[in-house]
Amino acid sequence: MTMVVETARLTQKDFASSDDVRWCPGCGDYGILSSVLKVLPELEIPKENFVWVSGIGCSSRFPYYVDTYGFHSIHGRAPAVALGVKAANPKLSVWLVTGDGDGLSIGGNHLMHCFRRNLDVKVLLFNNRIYGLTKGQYSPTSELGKQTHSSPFGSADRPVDPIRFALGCGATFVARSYDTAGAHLVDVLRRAARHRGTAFVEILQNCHVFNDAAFEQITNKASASANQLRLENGKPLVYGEAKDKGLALDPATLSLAKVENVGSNGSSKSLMVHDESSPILAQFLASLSFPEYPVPLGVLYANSLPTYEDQLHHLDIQAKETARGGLQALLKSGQVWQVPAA
Amino acid sequence: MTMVVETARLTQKDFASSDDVRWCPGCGDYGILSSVLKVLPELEIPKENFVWVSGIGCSSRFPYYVDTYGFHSIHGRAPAVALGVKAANPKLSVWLVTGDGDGLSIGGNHLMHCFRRNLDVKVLLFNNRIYGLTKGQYSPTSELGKQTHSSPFGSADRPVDPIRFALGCGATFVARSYDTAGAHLVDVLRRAARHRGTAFVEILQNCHVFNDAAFEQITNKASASANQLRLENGKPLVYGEAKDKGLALDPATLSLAKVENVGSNGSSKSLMVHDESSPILAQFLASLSFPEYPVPLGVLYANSLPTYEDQLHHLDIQAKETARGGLQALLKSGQVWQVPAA
Amino acid sequence: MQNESEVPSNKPEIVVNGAVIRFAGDSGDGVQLTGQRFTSAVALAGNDVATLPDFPSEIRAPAGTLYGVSGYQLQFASKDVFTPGDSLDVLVALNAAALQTNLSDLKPGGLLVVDSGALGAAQLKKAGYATNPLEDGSLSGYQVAAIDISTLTRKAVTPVGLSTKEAGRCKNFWTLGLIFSIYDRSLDTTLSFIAEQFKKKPQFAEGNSIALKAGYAFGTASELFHQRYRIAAAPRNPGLYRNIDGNTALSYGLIAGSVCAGRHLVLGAYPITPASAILQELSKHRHLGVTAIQAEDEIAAACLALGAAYAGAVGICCTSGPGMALKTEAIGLAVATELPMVIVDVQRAGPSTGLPTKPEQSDLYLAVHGRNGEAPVCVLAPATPAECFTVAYDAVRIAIRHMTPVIILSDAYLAHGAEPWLVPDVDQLPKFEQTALPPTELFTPMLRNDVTLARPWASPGTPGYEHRIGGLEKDYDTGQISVDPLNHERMVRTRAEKVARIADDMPECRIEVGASQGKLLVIGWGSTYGSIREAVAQLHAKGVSVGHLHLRGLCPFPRGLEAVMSAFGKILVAELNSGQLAQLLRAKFCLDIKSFTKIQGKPIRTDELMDRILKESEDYS
Amino acid sequence: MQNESEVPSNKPEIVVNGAVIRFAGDSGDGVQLTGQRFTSAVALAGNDVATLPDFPSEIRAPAGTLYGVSGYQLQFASKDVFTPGDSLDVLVALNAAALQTNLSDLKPGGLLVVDSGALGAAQLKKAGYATNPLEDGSLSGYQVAAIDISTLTRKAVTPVGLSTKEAGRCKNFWTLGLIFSIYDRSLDTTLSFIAEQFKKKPQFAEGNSIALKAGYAFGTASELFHQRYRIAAAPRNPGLYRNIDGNTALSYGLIAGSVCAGRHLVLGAYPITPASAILQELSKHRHLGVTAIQAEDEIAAACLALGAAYAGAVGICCTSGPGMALKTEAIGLAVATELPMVIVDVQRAGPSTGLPTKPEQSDLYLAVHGRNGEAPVCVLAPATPAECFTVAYDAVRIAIRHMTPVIILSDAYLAHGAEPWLVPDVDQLPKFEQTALPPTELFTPMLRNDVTLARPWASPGTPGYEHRIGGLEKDYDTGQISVDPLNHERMVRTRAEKVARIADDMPECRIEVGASQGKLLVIGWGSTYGSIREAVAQLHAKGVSVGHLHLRGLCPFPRGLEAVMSAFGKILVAELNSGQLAQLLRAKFCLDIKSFTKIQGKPIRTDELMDRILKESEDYS
Ligand SMILES: Cc1ncc(C[n+]2csc(CCOP(=O)(O)OP(=O)(O)O)c2C)c(N)n1
Ligand SMILES: Cc1ncc(C[n+]2csc(CCOP(=O)(O)OP(=O)(O)O)c2C)c(N)n1
Ligand code: SF4
Ligand code: SF4
Ligand SMILES: [Mg+2]
Ligand SMILES: [Mg+2]
Repeated sequence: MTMVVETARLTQKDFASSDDVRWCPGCGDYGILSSVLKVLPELEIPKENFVWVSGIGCSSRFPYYVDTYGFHSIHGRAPAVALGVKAANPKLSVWLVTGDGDGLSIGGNHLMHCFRRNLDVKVLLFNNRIYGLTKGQYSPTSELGKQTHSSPFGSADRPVDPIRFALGCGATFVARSYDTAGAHLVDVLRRAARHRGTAFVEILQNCHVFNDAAFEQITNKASASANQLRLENGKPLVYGEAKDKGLALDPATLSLAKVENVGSNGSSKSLMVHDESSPILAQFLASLSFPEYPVPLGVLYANSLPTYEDQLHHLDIQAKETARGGLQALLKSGQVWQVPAA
Repeated sequence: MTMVVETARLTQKDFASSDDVRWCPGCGDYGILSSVLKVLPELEIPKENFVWVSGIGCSSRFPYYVDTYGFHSIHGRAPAVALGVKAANPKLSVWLVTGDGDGLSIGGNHLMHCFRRNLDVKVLLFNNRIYGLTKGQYSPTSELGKQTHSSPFGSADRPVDPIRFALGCGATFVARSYDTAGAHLVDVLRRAARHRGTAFVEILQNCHVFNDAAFEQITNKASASANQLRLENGKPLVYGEAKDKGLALDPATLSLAKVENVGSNGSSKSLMVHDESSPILAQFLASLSFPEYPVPLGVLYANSLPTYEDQLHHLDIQAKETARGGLQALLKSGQVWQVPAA
Repeated sequence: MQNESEVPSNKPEIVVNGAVIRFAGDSGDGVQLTGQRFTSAVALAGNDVATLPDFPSEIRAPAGTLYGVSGYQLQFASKDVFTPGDSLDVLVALNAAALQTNLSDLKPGGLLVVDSGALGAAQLKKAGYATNPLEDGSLSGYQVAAIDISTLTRKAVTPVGLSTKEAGRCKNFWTLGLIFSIYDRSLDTTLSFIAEQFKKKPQFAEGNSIALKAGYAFGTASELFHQRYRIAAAPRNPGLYRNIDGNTALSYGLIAGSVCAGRHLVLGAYPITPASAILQELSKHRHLGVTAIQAEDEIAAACLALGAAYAGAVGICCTSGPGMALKTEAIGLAVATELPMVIVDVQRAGPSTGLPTKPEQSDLYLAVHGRNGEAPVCVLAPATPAECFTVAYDAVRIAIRHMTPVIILSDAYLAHGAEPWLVPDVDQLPKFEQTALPPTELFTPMLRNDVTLARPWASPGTPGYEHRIGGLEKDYDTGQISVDPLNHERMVRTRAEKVARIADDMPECRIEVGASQGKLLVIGWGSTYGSIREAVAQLHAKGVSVGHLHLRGLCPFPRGLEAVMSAFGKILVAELNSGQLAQLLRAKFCLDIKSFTKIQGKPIRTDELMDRILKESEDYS
Repeated sequence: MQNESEVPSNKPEIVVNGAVIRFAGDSGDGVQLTGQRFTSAVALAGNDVATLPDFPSEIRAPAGTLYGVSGYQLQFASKDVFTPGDSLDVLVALNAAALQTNLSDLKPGGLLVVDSGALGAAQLKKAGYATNPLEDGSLSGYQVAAIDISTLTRKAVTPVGLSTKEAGRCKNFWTLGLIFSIYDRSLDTTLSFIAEQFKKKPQFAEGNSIALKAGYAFGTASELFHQRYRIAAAPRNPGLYRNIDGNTALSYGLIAGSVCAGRHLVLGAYPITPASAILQELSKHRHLGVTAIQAEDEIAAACLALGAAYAGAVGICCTSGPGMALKTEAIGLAVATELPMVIVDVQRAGPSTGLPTKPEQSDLYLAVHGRNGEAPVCVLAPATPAECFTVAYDAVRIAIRHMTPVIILSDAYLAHGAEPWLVPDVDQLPKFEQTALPPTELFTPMLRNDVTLARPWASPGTPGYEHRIGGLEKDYDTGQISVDPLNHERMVRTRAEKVARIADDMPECRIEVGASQGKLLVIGWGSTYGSIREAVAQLHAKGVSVGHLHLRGLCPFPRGLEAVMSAFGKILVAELNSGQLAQLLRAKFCLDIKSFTKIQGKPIRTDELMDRILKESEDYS
């Protein structure tokens, strides 16, 4: 019999920084922090190789609470900062935290380019459908007509959907969970961590102070099962307390139709089966509108493509083939002439 | 018999400005200009109510060549400038010209927000897959691996697809044509002009100097019919010289499958019929990859939704209900007190 | 109706000229509201008042932490008041952390009101106290009123049926009632405020009203307070008054400007502390022709304001430091296209994100110099909260008359500070001049007005004036794109001259207070007005040869500035930065100007400036 | 092998010291290439040379238009040359528009070579000529060589089988051959260049070679030219030389810096004229540890450079005015986080889009003052194309040693101008100092080096130094977020002092040429070096009491500046803007400094500056 001696593993405690957590009591961000702290030690990455990068917002305070390297940058620019970090040192595990304002209002362009490049970073977007840090103005994910400090007569802006946006920009991993989802959130974060390339996770988050209960219907225990469509790859799309409701393709209308009493009448074989690798299915899922349909949670789409880092590595190979020596060689390249000593 | 006396209509000439056109000889922009000049007089909008807004780039020189109001702004910001123009005067007909760099690199975020707001402007994106004005660097639509001045070993950035991006951002009208398409381009522009809300038109454009023949396979007479999928609402998806090829839904793989010998074997009834109002069909079309599939041209998606201007108007109604008098009333609102004359 | 709690007290009443009070407590304690209500009450009673709110950037910092303390200071008096005061007559500390961070500002012998119910062991520890200050003698230099406000409030409010937590939230009104009793104020306006504010939550309305009255009754009855203070109304010009803070005044000024110009106002703004309130205020007034758009970022905000200006509206954007930095390129386009646009920068402490809720005057360089190329713009700065109205109005007027972007530099202190304001009569506001369009045949986009050098404002929708404009250099005569070398120089110099001529449109420079010639001239700009004025006035009254000049125009400088300066032997610029105005003045006038600087995210104190003035005066002799 | 076309000529040979030549033609005429090849040839032959390329912002402006004219001017000589020359000895005009726009710069009696084949009626009309200048006597003041270059080229090249259009494109090499013959130069290096350049298109290689030789032969044989000129090699220090333009030199300097620092270089850049060439150059050298990323915009470029700096690489970004404006906020973050980052601004004429291809020095204010809050950075400026190498290298060195962003101000003239460069020996480059990390137990992110005040550069991946950083104000001791008032002031002053101490790391100020004390000191910075030096040297040689000081450090100013200035009675700053450096110096030193300004998108001419110097000297006496 061999004895397995466990080497000292990192624990959750190792990743909790000593900073006072400065979110409001009751903020959903606490739940996300605790799920993140559960996942990090599992990844078997040395502490010093993690970098948490954020923009500005309540959500963007996140890096202070994780005892790794961290960069609390400026509003909306975290993806750009992260690109630089990875370009300097591709072996780092870089995690971005952004908000619905930080990531989709001022920072939308950088997020788009991050997605299309497939930079190998994890992007956690805390969507509370409000500007928290600036005290309650509407955000790009706020509902049309929402009354806030900056929209006393209701917002005139149609919201953007983070998931559809990410898919439209060519993101290779797109998932959704919520602040208090516990094991579900941990699972999704774990999947994101393992994805090579940009992993986008929308996390529905409750802003207790300025937009309380925005996701109540989805997240509260009583209505959760009716309103959540929990996705599992290879499994049919079912929901409801007894998993007795499902979704099936209606080719005539090119949409997903609801099927009741799944299982009892054996209709489950006609149900749509989740396939993470299908970009079109992801679109079907992304366009389900709540509350008519349940909200898809889990990994909507995952596809393995070369990362930006892979491409850079490829350039290195190309460059080496044509490389013409070191620095001195460079300086004296081109047409040169020697002036002899007089 | 009644005599119909035509009132003096505007003609193409009325819209051509006297400025020297400063594009390179052979540039695709000339063809676009001439199609635009054909459409404008048709719209029966007084000249002074047109505003052409652009960013910076070869394409963005466009406003100088149309004898209406025009604003050649700064790189990437045309959608924001246009938002201001429309907010100040919603009855203006505002047209944006942007490039693949202007609109999708530096200006991507503004375009996204323009789409989601459904601002009633027409957006013409001249996609030449290169930076023209700065003399030949790769753009966000350049192919992966493309060698340019700024990517001597090939570009490391996966391109973004303008159409998929627009759909992901919630654009309500999405179409595609090309510089030398003549009547097709004129048709698409006409449709865009009539759409209420943001009308996005990707125009494939040849940069003769820095990216010549980028769309040769699609646009040249010889291969055009094989490589173009010309969309017509309510008509089946067919292509090829004899319209003998088509596309049909494959529900198993959730994709469009090619069908050969359409018509001869009657298979045309199984073909997918174009439906501009289907967001999912638009996604199917947008994900067809060339050269395996033909390139969809025409209106991929059109959906009538309230415009941003409609929403503002709605706010006006709300505001009027609660309005509390004029300026003087505002100034003396709140808790006031009178200091009597001594 | 006389409130039953406002029983006539039999305590002796002492007449004083004024008082400085600070309310301090946890962010959740409602300190800002308390301060605002007190300010409102004393102003309504005819006192002059100046305020200094100070709060953390955390939304709800964890309870009891030092960085979570929120404060609201005010000075009110029977004479004109220019600052919120240096040191406190009364400190109200609603928890241990507030006591810890604020005590040093209380005058020796001053009144300390402290909630003893919030000084539990854990709270004291969090606030860094090893021992209970109520017991260790460390408060012996003050007049201490330790009251278990938490418990008293809860008890008073319980009958209404609020939960313990909800009842605790009424603590601020209890405290307010107490202070009202000490300063012998009526509760009426506060009670009607409560009724209005909690219209939809009658339980809260009742709880807060009861708490207010209970605090008042406690103050009247308690032996802790031996006397009441009476502060008479300040003499004032007749008219209708209201309290106003800088952000509101600024918003009103912008609206008034656009209404009087007969133009729509289009605001492009992106929320940012401490400027968000302007966006929020302007959003309310669509019926006055105001369209306030929350843009996707500050660049879009500036560009949309500019687009709106092109289309004939008054284009406005408002922001603070980091957002201002982002507008740099767009403001350059406004310079090149010569369109009327007003950019408001409510300054906060930098660099970068800095101290987001604290005032500083360190964006002056950015406003005056922060653009690529030669890109002069007009820069104005209001001196007091109420003056934000005047300056904003003027900014709109100048932008339109001179066809130029105008930057207004406010700051976090002006933004939140409040003072009584004589409501202007709309018909008496300065009139707008707008150059009429030339006949279409003579029109070019760059045809300039002889007096102002302003170009014509021809907007889309106007037949016959179709033209193109942009950021490329334009021909002086035709307005077409031009790369001609001499034309470029001419255009650069013309744009500069256009801005320089705005000085003709500003009031001449004049001394605010003190000597108009003599040893020392103290120059200030923006929110330091009150401190400088007070310091100079006090010393001048004592015979020191010192005068105070305050600049509202920072670019161009007002006419007569050189003459005023030359009447003094020495010049000292006092500002909340490293000496930015001093450097600009030195550059322009080549005078050896001295700097008083403070970069602490706090206003200048009168006493510290007085010390410096005395020192400079001594050095001088 | 002696080329058959290079037949020994029997024309008289005149020895001259130097010459100023300008090639001018349509954008499509290949004028830039002609100029570059001529420069290369004369430099290889040992002449000193300075160049001035000048081209329109249109890619291919419509043929024959005035705004479509492209020019390339150079001065080459048997002695040191500092400017491309004021007026031309030789003007080569390849079309009517080029003749129209360039003739006024030709010296009276100078040689005009004009392609008479490009002076057709339509072309003349487009160029604004009512009559043919060859016939109307308007060229009588010059030595005119009207040659039908178009036809002669086509004829020479036809045998190779090129199309008429392609044959026409060889015109520039024909012209080059002609000028080579006049200045008696060998064709060898040009022929090998052609062979290399058109390796993949042998027909073009042959066509251009034939054209070159034909032009040479024509020049030798033609009676139009009565003599040849000989310009001897300039005396030079021994060593290996090459020609280099400013953008290339700057790129090499950055690479050399990062290689010598033992760090990766990460460039974030977004294309913009005239800075794109730096992005393009750096993209070629991945094998030297360079990652050049074309970012989505300038904000991303700056942020990624900063992210890279955080992660231990040298973070660089390069841009021009409008892009610089966009980086304002990100540079503020670099100041707050105290990370080593180099920002290159290749200035062009503004404001806004301005004149995108023309030089100007009008971003100085933006570089020094253009950030929100108190945000000082180091600002450096190279004086010549070759010096771009040194300054870029130094910028990397200073950024790392002092842990600060450094801005380099180049301009369109330096960017494209070229000069011979003594290739440095890599082993002789200044060494890098990098403060070692303290032991982990002592580490805080803000622990400062006593000498430089630099904080430690601890990068992700290094165990034990995990820390968080950002744009909020930090505690001086712990590096944690702090809102303490005195701490903020201390941090602001410390960051300023850190930048001020960089002066200890720069060479002391010294006079470039002329008097080191006396009546007038002319101060310059950046690309005006040559003009100022030349003007001062010429007048000083004539006995005028004038000296030239050139600043490489604009923030901080170099040590000893005050001393140098105080040795002169009067100071004149010459710059390509409205007087920005003059204002900064006035502000700092409180001296009544005068300005020579020029804002025409063109370098200063030696003669115009000499006039002003004389005037100032007269006024003085
Ligand atoms: C350039 C700039 N503009 C604006 C701000 C102000 N600001 C800080 S956070 C924020 C939005 C926060 O919303 P979100 O990203 O949704 O984060 P949350 O606070 O809701 O987590 C804004 C507008 C800033 N700091 N910098
Ligand atoms: C802020 C800013 N950055 C960069 C530039 C330089 N620039 C001008 S146009 C352009 C890109 C042009 O590409 P595209 O939008 O595709 O237009 P095209 O010229 O191809 O029509 C760039 C990078 C600029 N003018 N302003
Ligand atoms: S304001 Fe909202 S999002 Fe921010 S910390 Fe408080 S509860 Fe959380
Ligand atoms: S560079 Fe290309 S896109 Fe620009 S004008 Fe020339 S051909 Fe057209
Ligand atoms: Mg949010
Ligand atoms: Mg392009």
